[in-house]
Amino acid sequence: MARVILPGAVANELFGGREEVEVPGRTLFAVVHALEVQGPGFEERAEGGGLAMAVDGVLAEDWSTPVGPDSEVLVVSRVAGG
Amino acid sequence: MTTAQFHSPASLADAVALLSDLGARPLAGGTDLIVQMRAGRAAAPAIVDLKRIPGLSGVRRSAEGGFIIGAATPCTALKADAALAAAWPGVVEGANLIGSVQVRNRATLAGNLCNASPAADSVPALITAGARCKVVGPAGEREMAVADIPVGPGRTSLAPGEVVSEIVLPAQSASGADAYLRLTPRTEMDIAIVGAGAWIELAADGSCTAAQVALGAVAPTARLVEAAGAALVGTRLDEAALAALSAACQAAAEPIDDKRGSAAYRIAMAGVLARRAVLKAAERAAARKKA
Amino acid sequence: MNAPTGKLANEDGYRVVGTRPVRLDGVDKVTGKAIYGGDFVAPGMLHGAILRSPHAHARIRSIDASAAAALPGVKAVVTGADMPDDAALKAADRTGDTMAIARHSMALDKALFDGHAVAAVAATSPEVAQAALALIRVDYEVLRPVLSIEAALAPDAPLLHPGHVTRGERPGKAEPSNVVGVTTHAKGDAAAGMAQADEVFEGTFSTPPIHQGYIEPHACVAQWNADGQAQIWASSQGQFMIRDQVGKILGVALANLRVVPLEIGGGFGGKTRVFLEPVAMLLSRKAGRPVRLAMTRGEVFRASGPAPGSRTVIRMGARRDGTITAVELDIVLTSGAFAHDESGPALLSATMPYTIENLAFTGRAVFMNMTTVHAYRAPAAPQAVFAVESAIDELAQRLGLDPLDMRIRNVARPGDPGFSGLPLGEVGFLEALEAAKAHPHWTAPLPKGQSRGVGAGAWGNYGGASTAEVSVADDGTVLVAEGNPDIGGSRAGMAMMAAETLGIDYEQVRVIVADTNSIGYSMQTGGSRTTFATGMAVIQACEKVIADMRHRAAMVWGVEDAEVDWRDGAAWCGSGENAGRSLTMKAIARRADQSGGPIAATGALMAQGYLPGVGVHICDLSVDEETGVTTITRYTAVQDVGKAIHPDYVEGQMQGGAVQGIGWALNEEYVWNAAGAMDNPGFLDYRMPVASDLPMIEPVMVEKPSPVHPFGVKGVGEAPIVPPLAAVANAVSRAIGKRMTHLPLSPVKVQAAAAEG
Amino acid sequence: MSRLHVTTTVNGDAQEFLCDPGATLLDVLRGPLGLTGSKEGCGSGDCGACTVTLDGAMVCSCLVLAAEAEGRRITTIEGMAEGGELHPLQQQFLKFGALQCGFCTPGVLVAAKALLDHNPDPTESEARYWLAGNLCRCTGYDKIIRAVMAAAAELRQDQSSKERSPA
Repeated sequence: MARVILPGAVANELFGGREEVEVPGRTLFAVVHALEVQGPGFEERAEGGGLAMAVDGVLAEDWSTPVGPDSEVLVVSRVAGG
Repeated sequence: MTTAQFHSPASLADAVALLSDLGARPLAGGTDLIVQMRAGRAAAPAIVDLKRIPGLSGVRRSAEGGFIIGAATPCTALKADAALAAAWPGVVEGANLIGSVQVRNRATLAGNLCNASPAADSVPALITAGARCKVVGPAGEREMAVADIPVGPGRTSLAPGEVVSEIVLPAQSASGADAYLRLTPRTEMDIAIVGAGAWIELAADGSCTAAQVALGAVAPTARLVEAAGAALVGTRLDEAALAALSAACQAAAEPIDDKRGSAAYRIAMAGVLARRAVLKAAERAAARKKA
Repeated sequence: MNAPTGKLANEDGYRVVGTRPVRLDGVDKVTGKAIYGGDFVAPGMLHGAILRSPHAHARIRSIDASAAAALPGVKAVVTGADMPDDAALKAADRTGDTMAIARHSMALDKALFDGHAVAAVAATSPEVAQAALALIRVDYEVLRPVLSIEAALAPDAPLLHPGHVTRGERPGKAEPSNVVGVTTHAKGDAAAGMAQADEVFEGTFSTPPIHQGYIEPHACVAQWNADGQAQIWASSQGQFMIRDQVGKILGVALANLRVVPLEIGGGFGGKTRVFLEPVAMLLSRKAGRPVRLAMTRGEVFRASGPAPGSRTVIRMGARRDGTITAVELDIVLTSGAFAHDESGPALLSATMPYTIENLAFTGRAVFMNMTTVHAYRAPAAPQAVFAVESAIDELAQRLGLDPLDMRIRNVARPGDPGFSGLPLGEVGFLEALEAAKAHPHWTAPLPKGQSRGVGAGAWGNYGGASTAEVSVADDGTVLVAEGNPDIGGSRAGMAMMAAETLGIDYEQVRVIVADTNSIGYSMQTGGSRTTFATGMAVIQACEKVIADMRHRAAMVWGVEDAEVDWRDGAAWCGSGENAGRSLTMKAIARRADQSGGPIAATGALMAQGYLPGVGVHICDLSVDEETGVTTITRYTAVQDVGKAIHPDYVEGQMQGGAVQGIGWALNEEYVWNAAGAMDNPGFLDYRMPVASDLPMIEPVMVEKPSPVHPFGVKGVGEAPIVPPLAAVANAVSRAIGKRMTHLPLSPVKVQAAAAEG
Repeated sequence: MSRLHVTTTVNGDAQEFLCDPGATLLDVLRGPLGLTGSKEGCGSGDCGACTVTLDGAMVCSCLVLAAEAEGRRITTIEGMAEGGELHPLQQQFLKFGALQCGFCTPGVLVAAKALLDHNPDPTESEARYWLAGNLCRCTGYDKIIRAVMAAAAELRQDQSSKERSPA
């Protein structure tokens, strides 16, 4: 089960305020799918580019990135510019 | 912008005839009129272009040694006239602060005057110069002081069908000079938050023999402040005299609050700018005395 | 899908990168041939016009456009009812952005800002279109407008969107309000950190909404045919962005929506969303003919996407040695009529150049009866950084420290934890601060009556999706097609990166910005991403072309590909009887058909590893304390640019961003009358800097290359607007001995402050 | 509303057009005459992007009525290069990177040429005040002024060499 750390706003809006969530998944695709089950709307936000994810401290745009059983997935809110 | 007719008469008489039907507007530079037409702030069913009337463009010397400026003369032409610029630097610099070079290649003194904006840059110096203007209309010609043309924001004392054909500046006195200053957030392309014109005449001993001070943008029209001029006459423009000048100007100012500045700020600046304009005019007058 | 490797054409440095060639689209632009949004004409084109609400807040009871529709020459009339309904827009995307953009482009049942579109017509001439607007009757029920942050937050404030619940609020706490969303960020223990401080500064700062000020008003032509296929010709920061947004709003399949990019007359973030295109499409479908819609300058001010106004309360504690122990920051940004919450980027950027142990940030955006705000060059960073850099300057003065030294003391270095907690990459914050300190301007004696201010500021930049296609013509010349509108010379940059990678001359490469049916997806031009991300895609495509040409040469020489080297635009044989021989691109391309067919390759990738840009600006100015007029006398802009591909256009970004910041600091602001109508919707009373207001802006490029980009590129477009607000305000504050906290620093404000003493 | 028939000269070519009495010169240049090089940035004479010359004087074409063009000589950006040869100002603007988006560039170039025709050796301040009527939001004006000064020097040099060896 990977440990997922969520930014405050996303935690409040989609995950009932829980800023840390445990989800199964051996790739980010699987983790995102699992997060969608617990927090509907997460997948659309992540796909839209509004959220980025780092696995064990390394930002990963590619969701095929492997996620280990005790990996930490940090969800970061992303900002597009002007 | 429903303008139905455009005329460019070849004589003043034709122009007056065309202007007498309701709603016809004279066009000289057009840099105020066309902006207002496009923005729907001015209805102009008929336009009468004055620029093809011979004699209305250009600067001529008057018999008394003054200057006659045709109503269709663009501001940049005033700067190009060396004699005028030397005699009345304040009038010329006021006219050449309007808008940009593009605007000043079109805008005219008569247009700036008749648009009757309280903040018109050329009017305070025209007033302190004692300028007069020739008005032509259905009832013939008459002469009047420039100061009497504007009566309120956007309103003049001209009767329907009347148009200003010339602006006449008197000869400059041997030891007199004028100046115009304005306060704007930008160095160009701006509208005066406060404007101040001054004409000063100095005696041989440097004391002030005559003075006229006028303010822009602090009342419904540009305004001569007699008390301000009077406070200088007979003095050597010392601190006390200048303080009295400032106080007189602040007292005469009845500005509004608007997007460009607060009333309080305009009152304060009326004093500051008038003082600076007087000193600049005095400096020029002193220089003329020596030259 | 891996990032390109990219090799130096030769080891001792670059041949093309770093030089200053003339841009490819230059001749068209200096001769007036370039086609911008309002210049394009389609056969049979009609002229559209939009009727806009004169009220800032009103219910639309009814619209009677029958007289307008009957006017000879009028070919189509649309209102909000012609737009898809709420359900369809909500289904398009749950974030609500599509609904917000659609309803901003055309009101449905409520006018929420002065200038809000309520109806539109298409006619055979602009004059007929204007006449038709005058015949449209709208029955408004005028409501009380909300015109300030205070009014929006007042308990009895009218709710602009009654159903809206604050996003990001803790569960159970969220109830209907004008607060669009709330974002928080905490690190360490702010209260404890504040207690350790020897000096604490507390202040409230504010900035008004201001506009990007692009000189080209929005304009487009749309053609929606009966078979459902559509074309849009428009100037924007991204033709793919237009396709996405219009496709979602109107439910058009993306392949049916070809968007052709015209030249763009400035955007600065303000053209990263659609305003006119959905309405022009609806008009075109009804009329069966192409329709041009363009905004007047007044419409741009009243109804496009200005930058949000802000109110920031900040507390900052520092020890005697200048170490900042804690920062508490609460920022409220205006969102305008619809949701556009920039509190996220505000918190992200606030203290980006620094590593500070204890932070407690809160950011909110509030609805207001004003046009919906949108991105403006490093969105929300200038507002937040204005407060932070002013606080640092104030503390430096109180602690008797050199303001640059104090900033250097707190600088964030590579490996420090960034905002997200992830370690920072090869950021150049320290290098930029040291370069500013070493610059002659910093130690030049100040002429009498002048004062000097400094400000720093960074922007995170971005990478993202880009596609580029490179093909080699028979004569060996190279064609690059990419998808990013060229606002500031990026075509030249792409050609230079292609030429450098291929080892050929810049003049042998031509670049076009392709329409959405001619090239793969590219995220729009914005976020300072284009030279970084699209550059990578161009380089990747060039590398594939090189591999292909090496293979073809290997076939000619009968050797393995690995035996063939690529250097100076040619293949070189490394072994066998042909060792030492070479084949130029021209020679290979001429016989392309005989070696497998046309030579072309596509680079498509998600550019990662982007690094933030940072600017440090030094501003000298004089203040006429009697009148409050400020005159900028000297200005130096230092910036870590990674590696400048085309230095002219990197310098241009630094100079343009600095001057936009100077305008923001000194004179630019939205002014409304009591009824909520904009009072200065024009370039006279919305005062942007003119040429005679400014000295030369000296650019100083610090080149700490990015290890991720083949040529070391970092984004440069947005960072330069972040420092100037504080640099100017710090200089004015020092000049009059009073901390100036409310922009703009107009003569009226500065004179009043100086008079208070 | 009867339309007016106007004959004028644009960039040396005789031109005729019909226009409404209230139409501006800018509307006609961009519409019937198809010269879209002059741009509308504001329509109120505050940005200079529509600058042309009218009988040799630079003006905002959005503040000139098309009917006023009767019998006058107009030059626009499209007339600045002679045949394929760019004017020194156009060349220096490209060399210095004195444009980014390029939307203000036509107006700035027409104004800069009018400056150098009027004053072949302007100071930086004179150039800045002359060009104050042309708003630019991308460049911060720095490279525009440097390009104008470089073109002025080049033109003065050409002029003096022409005087030394008249063709």
